[in-house]
Amino acid sequence: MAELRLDWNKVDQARTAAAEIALDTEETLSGFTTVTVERSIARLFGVDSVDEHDVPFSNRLIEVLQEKDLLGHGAAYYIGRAAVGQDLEPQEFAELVACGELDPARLKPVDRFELKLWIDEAAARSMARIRLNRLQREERLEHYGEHGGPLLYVIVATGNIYEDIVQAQAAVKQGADIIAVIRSTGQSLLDYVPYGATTEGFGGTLATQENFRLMRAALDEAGAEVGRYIRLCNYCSGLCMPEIAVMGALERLDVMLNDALYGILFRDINMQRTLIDQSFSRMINGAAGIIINTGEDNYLTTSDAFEEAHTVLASQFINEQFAKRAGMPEELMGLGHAFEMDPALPNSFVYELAQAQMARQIFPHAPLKYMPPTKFKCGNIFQSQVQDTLFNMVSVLSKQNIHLLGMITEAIHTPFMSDRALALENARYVARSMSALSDEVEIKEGGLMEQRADVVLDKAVQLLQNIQTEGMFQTLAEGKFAGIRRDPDGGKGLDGVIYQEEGYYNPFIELCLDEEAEILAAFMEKRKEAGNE
Amino acid sequence: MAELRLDWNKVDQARTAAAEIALDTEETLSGFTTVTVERSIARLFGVDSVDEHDVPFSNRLIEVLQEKDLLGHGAAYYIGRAAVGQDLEPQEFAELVACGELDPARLKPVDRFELKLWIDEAAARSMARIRLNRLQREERLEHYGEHGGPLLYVIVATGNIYEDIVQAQAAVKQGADIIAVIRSTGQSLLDYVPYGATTEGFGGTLATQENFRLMRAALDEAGAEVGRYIRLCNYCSGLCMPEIAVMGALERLDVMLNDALYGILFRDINMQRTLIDQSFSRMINGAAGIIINTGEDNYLTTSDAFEEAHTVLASQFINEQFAKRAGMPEELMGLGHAFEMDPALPNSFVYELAQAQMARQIFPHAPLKYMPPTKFKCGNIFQSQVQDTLFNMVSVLSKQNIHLLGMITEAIHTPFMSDRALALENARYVARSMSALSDEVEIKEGGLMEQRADVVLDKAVQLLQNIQTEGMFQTLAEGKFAGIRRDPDGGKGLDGVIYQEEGYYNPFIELCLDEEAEILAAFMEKRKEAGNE
Amino acid sequence: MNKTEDVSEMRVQADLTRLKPYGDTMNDGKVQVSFTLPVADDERGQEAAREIVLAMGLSNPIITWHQALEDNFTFYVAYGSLEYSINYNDIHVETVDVEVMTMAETNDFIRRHFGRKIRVIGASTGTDAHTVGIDAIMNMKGYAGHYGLERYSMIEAKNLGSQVKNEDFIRAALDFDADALLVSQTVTQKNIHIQNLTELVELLEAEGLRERFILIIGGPRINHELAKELGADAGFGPNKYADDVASFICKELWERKEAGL
Amino acid sequence: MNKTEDVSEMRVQADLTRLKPYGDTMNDGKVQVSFTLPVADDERGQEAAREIVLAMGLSNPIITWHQALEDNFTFYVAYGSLEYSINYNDIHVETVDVEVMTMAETNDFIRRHFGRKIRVIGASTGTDAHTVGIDAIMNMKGYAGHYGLERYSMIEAKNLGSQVKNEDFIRAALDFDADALLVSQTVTQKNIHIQNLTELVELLEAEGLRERFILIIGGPRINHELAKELGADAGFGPNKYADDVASFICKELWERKEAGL
Ligand code: B12
Ligand code: B12
Ligand SMILES: Cc1ncc(COP(=O)(O)O)c(C=O)c1O
Ligand SMILES: Cc1ncc(COP(=O)(O)O)c(C=O)c1O
Repeated sequence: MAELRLDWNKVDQARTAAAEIALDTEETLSGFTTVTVERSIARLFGVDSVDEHDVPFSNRLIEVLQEKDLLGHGAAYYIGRAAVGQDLEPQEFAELVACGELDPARLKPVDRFELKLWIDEAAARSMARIRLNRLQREERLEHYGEHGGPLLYVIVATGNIYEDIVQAQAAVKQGADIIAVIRSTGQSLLDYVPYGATTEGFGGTLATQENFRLMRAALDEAGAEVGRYIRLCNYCSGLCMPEIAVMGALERLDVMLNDALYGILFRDINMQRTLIDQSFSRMINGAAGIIINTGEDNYLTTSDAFEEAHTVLASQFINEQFAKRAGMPEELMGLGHAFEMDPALPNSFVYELAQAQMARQIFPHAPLKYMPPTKFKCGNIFQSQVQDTLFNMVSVLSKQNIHLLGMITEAIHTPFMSDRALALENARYVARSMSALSDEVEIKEGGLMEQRADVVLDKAVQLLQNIQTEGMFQTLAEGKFAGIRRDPDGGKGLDGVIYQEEGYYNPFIELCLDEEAEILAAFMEKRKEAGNE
Repeated sequence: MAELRLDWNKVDQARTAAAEIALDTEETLSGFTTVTVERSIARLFGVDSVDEHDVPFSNRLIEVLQEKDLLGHGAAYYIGRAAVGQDLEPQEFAELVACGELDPARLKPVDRFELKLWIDEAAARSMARIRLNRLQREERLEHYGEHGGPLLYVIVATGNIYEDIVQAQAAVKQGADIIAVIRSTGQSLLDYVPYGATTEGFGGTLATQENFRLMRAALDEAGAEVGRYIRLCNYCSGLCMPEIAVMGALERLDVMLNDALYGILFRDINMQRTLIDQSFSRMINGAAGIIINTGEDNYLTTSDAFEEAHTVLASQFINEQFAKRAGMPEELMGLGHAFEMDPALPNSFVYELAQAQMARQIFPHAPLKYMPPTKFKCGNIFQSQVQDTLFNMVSVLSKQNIHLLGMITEAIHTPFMSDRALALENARYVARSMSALSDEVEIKEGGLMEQRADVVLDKAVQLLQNIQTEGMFQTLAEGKFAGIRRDPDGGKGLDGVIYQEEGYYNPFIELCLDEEAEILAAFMEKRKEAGNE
Repeated sequence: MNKTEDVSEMRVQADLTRLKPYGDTMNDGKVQVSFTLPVADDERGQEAAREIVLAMGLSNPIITWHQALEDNFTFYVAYGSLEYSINYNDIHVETVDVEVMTMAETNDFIRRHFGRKIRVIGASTGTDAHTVGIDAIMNMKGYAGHYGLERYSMIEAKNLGSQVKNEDFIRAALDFDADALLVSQTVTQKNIHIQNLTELVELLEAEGLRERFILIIGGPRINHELAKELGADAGFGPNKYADDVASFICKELWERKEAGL
Repeated sequence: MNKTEDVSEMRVQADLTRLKPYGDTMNDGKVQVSFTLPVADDERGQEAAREIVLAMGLSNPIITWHQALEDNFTFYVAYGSLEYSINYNDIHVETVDVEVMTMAETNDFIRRHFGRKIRVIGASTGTDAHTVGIDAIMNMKGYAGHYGLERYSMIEAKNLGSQVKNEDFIRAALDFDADALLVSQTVTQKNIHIQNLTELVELLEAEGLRERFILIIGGPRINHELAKELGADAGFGPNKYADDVASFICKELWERKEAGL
């Protein structure tokens, strides 16, 4: 579609304010780590599996460290000391600590230089595995090629990973490009990650590393059959953001929901906790070449989609800057937005189109994730199909990248196998029937669409500048997003925020940022090539 | 929507060729009348009801005249003679002739001047009733006002007029503007019009005058409840075009299907018969202020919609010229077209939009009738809803006037009450959600859409010029429309074509043409006023 | 125009003692169904689908659509005529039977009958994080043009938000000295809402608190009938708003007061 | 990657002897239904709808949608779990059981086995005016990439078009000395196609002509099973094309020749 004439000055203002906000926030939190960051480190060193009460050893180890007030030195430090000084594998170490046979406070002293060497080498080995997954993904994408159109994204959510696999494989045959396994209700509030293959869940399936592995294999299998690379998606957000990011990196997930603010607003997770967690989880995601999906759609399901459109844009800018600070290239920033206006609103389609096109232009390299109508879906599955058709159109016209499919039964249940098939058929028909339309029409200068984009941009700038002045914490306390107020010291998980002691060390940060710098270079290279063609 | 840049020279060429074709065809047929034209005249004079075998007295009378080789003088002549010479009401006369008690060849001789006077006066009285209906319609339209958007047109087709009424009234409550009662399969091949209220039919309900009356009353009732004037539609086409036009005029129908070529092509009715019949039926339609709907959609359900698009345009030009010759103002010419491309065709939406917009621009004052997808509908009612949504969009974007709603069960059965409600909901949502869109976008110069319009226009010109050279009869014989070949002397109903004797007189022609001239003047007046506002 | 009456007279009438679905003709029994079978998409599958439709009591089934979802899963759309009928006259449903008052009337009612503010506490409980429903009822701005309870001058409303444990909810209700509890439940898969609501009622009963509060539940799959079954005082589903709830609370409190409870 | 097998092994298996619909979990029995009831849109109507769904053998019915179509007509969408199952292993269907030949193979077969052109006549009969189906089978250009019979060099094909009376059709077939009759029927409301096809078979039998022709019927609601029931030799529905029909005719004629008929 010919472009909207946007006020690029305002775009710059918004971006600058967001950068300041991200910098300011991270500086405030720079001296802290969290229990889940440390558990992630333990996992990266190989701590795995659960004890007899199904508690992960990573939790057991970090709990002990926290109880004994040792955690401020970081998990890497103790794991390294056990390895260097007592020749203990990280897993052995964790198990010994868990059963009380070893007191981490009483590890043999070791040479500081030797310790650092061990830690860095072990970390590098761990990162190599992640890097291998990234290369495998790239190889497969190279091998199969990509179809160019928006990636069709559907969810599975039976609660049973084996049923999920049946659903997912069927969806692949019907044309899905991305399969997201929705998490069971409430998992985001667990301060540990469940273990093993699971067959029970409500409204979704537990995110476990084994479930990731099973689904990955199933999608590789189905993808081979249809000759496409099928992307697997799961969720980082919650109390375990970085841990799940690690699991995703280890099992070659391709897309992960990861929003800087989601947990705070929608799960009442403490803001300090989430803001620290999101940073490290994004470093891992980035190193693994995983596209993140941010959750701006949630503002619109909670508040009015017409009135609160600017909060989506403001949040996209903030997510962009946090991701940038975690070293991510734009090409991995799947910023979210949604088609959620009340169908009763006259010209809703026109406004939705204007906003989608605006997002497309403001974040030209981001693989935008566009979410379907959900809130105003009702039990009338036939009318629901119409809503999804209009949504599919806007997506095609404004050239979105990650296109999450609406389901006719959105207001009823998590999708049946047939719901997904019908949704894929809808989306593919719309895309096929109007693939050229976007380039066949031009937007009227100063018309309703440009006016709409301008209003939204304007309000977003105001909001961002406001946040810049007041600070992130204050803004969240005042309920500026989705009308939800959060106290800086309230919410779940604050007790998992840990002050870093002198000498605290997390070897993965540097590795990740290096990794990401490389990715970025590679992307820029590719883009240049593409430009030259 | 900003306009397509069309080659208006080509449009003129097409129109000129079509005018020649219509003139040439009518000249060839000018010395003839048909049995149904004469039956219409009898009906206009008041001949009604049926004999003991359910044969209408109009048929009985005209049959006797034909058998006795008297019909060349026209029905008016004998009816007038019976009235003037023997003081017989037309109905009495018909009944006496039917039962053999009166031989029309032996009517008392009458004064020629007195005869003409009686005929003209009786005809004028009859036309006054029709004129009253027209005024009633105008009054009601004035009273209720119009909503401005496309008129939403749905069908009822239960076979039982009383069930039809239930369906129709429900549809009105759901937002329908036009109710069409679909005729029972095969009625168009009956050389008489059935009588009375009927409760059986296949794929539709018999068109009878009583059914018209019942439905008219039902729609007036429902319309009063919702505060809108509800238009009633039925079919002229078939072996009884002018008779049904008369019935429609008498019962205040508002829209009637009436195509110059439909009966020939799709019902294998003799071409001379249909071409004579259509002319008189359109005069009556025009006098009654009834919008005609032409049947170009049928070309596309029979042949390929992408390849044969130009036949639709060519036929629209021909229908326009035949209607013009019957005295109709453009404002009553509901020329037909349809959204019937194969959903498998890439960019089908773009082509459909281009064609719909083209029709809109070429016939700017015609209340275009836009038909929904039908041929590529299948038993998947969910996908069917998607097809209808795209169709609804094209209609809104290209500002069609009479919008016939697609049904999710198109491939299954004539609509259920719920099918119609869902269709109306779909259309209204689409219209509401993008009412301004058409004016918000512009069409790319020289793009796919303009190219498509150009190709279609070009081929239509060629076809019309070809017909102009070869003549209508030859063209139909060669299968140039929908691939269907028809012999000038083949098909049904040729034996109902009658050579006019010297002195043949049909008093209604002049009355109608006068009437129509008046309507035209009134329309022009209104248009001027609207322009001044 | 004076013949209009015929139309209504001839109007086709339903036989309510033998009520059947309606397609386009009274008593045609027409029903649309769709489902998937875990079988291949072939003639045998279509026959299986036909038999499934027959098993539902639908005569003259037509399979209008069959589509492979996977090698061994096929989706069908079908139509048929239901052979069974039900007696509509025998149906009695429990509905919330209160005249709905406006916000002003409610405030007035409370002022006159209780002379104090009524205290209402609400939450989306258990693991359920859907707040839009409870917000619609409670928040100042309300929903779909109906102001929420927070705007009622004679109601003290406290909204705890989402994912509130049943225990915490009861504790908060006691702290707040609530008259009425409002519980919202949206996730219903595997009947998790039934489990959660049953647990709440049991907890209240165990602590001898059940009679202390008016217990009202709501959500997209809740209706009054179900609420009563679960042991609540009332249930509200879609298209119910603060005014419905407030009116019920008023009437119920008044009745209890009258009864000296 | 070598663990991929687990996936297939763990794959959830259907029990074909107790086949049930499938929503997202094996044997969940999920079925979607929609229908209209001639009652008002209120709680009682919803309960009536629930009972209708129960009457279909669907447990745990949820009425997900209700919408007034008129004062006394309400549309419902519902979901439920079918309690019945069927035995898939018991299902046997009659299908046209011929290997489908290409146009070239068919021509070759006719040349070799009959040494003459085969004569086929077709029409859409009765009041039915739908020709696209019969044209798809017969016309030169065919349909969906399958050439029609007119293009077969060893077939003489005559298409009478639409609305051909059964009597006229039989007369034309005799005049044409046809080997096979092709009849298309599209309008099926009130089973008009059954009436019309039955009449055709009866007429043929009455005139002692039934065995003289191969009788093939087709249309959107025709399948082989129904065709046999009605007394035709074969029936073809959607997604069948000239090659299917030509192959069947060849095989049938050949068998009759072999049998010395
Ligand atoms: C918005 C939404 C969300 C938002 C919620 C945002 C928020 N702040 O609430 C987000 C995106 C966060 C979300 C998340 C999830 N959701 Co959700 N979500 C929806 C959605 C789209 C709309 C719900 C809604 O807001 N409706 C509007 C309100 C106004 O309607 P209502 O709740 O019915 O309320 C009315 C009445 O019921 C009544 N009422 C409601 N409560 C009460 C209480 C009282 C006391 C009274 C008197 C009345 C009353 O009054 C209201 C006004 O009339 C629905 C689908 C749909 N269209 O219904 C899915 C849906 C409810 N979600 C679903 C699921 C599964 C989830 C997840 C569990 C998925 C996952 N695994 O991640 C998560 C997790 C949430 C959790 N832990 O519970 C499923 C539930 C399936 C089922 N039947 O169990 C649905 C149906 C979608 C689907 N098809 O899968 N969701
Ligand atoms: C096109 C069409 C028309 C066109 C027909 C043009 C023409 N030249 O044929 C027009 C507009 C004229 C028309 C008119 C009517 N139609 Co019509 N029409 C359709 C439509 C949209 C498509 C049919 C079609 O062409 N399908 C494509 C062909 C290729 O498919 P097919 O016929 O199934 O053929 C395939 C197979 O079945 C098989 N096959 C078919 N015949 C044969 C024969 C043999 C021997 C063999 C071997 C195979 C075979 O091979 C083909 C290729 O695979 C359908 C709705 C739909 N989408 O199905 C309604 C539909 C069939 N029509 C319908 C009706 C009611 C009518 C009318 C009676 C309405 C009226 N009262 O005016 C009229 C009158 C016609 C009459 N007297 O019969 C109804 C029938 C309802 C019912 N179940 O009884 C339908 C379902 C629409 C609806 N929902 O109301 N129609
Ligand atoms: C960014 C993000 N994270 C997580 C979730 C869901 O997570 P939870 O498991 O907390 O329901 C969503 C849901 O929409 C989301 O947008
Ligand atoms: C112009 C016209 N007339 C008549 C008909 C239907 O008439 P019949 O009764 O012949 O089927 C149609 C059907 O689409 C039509 O387009």
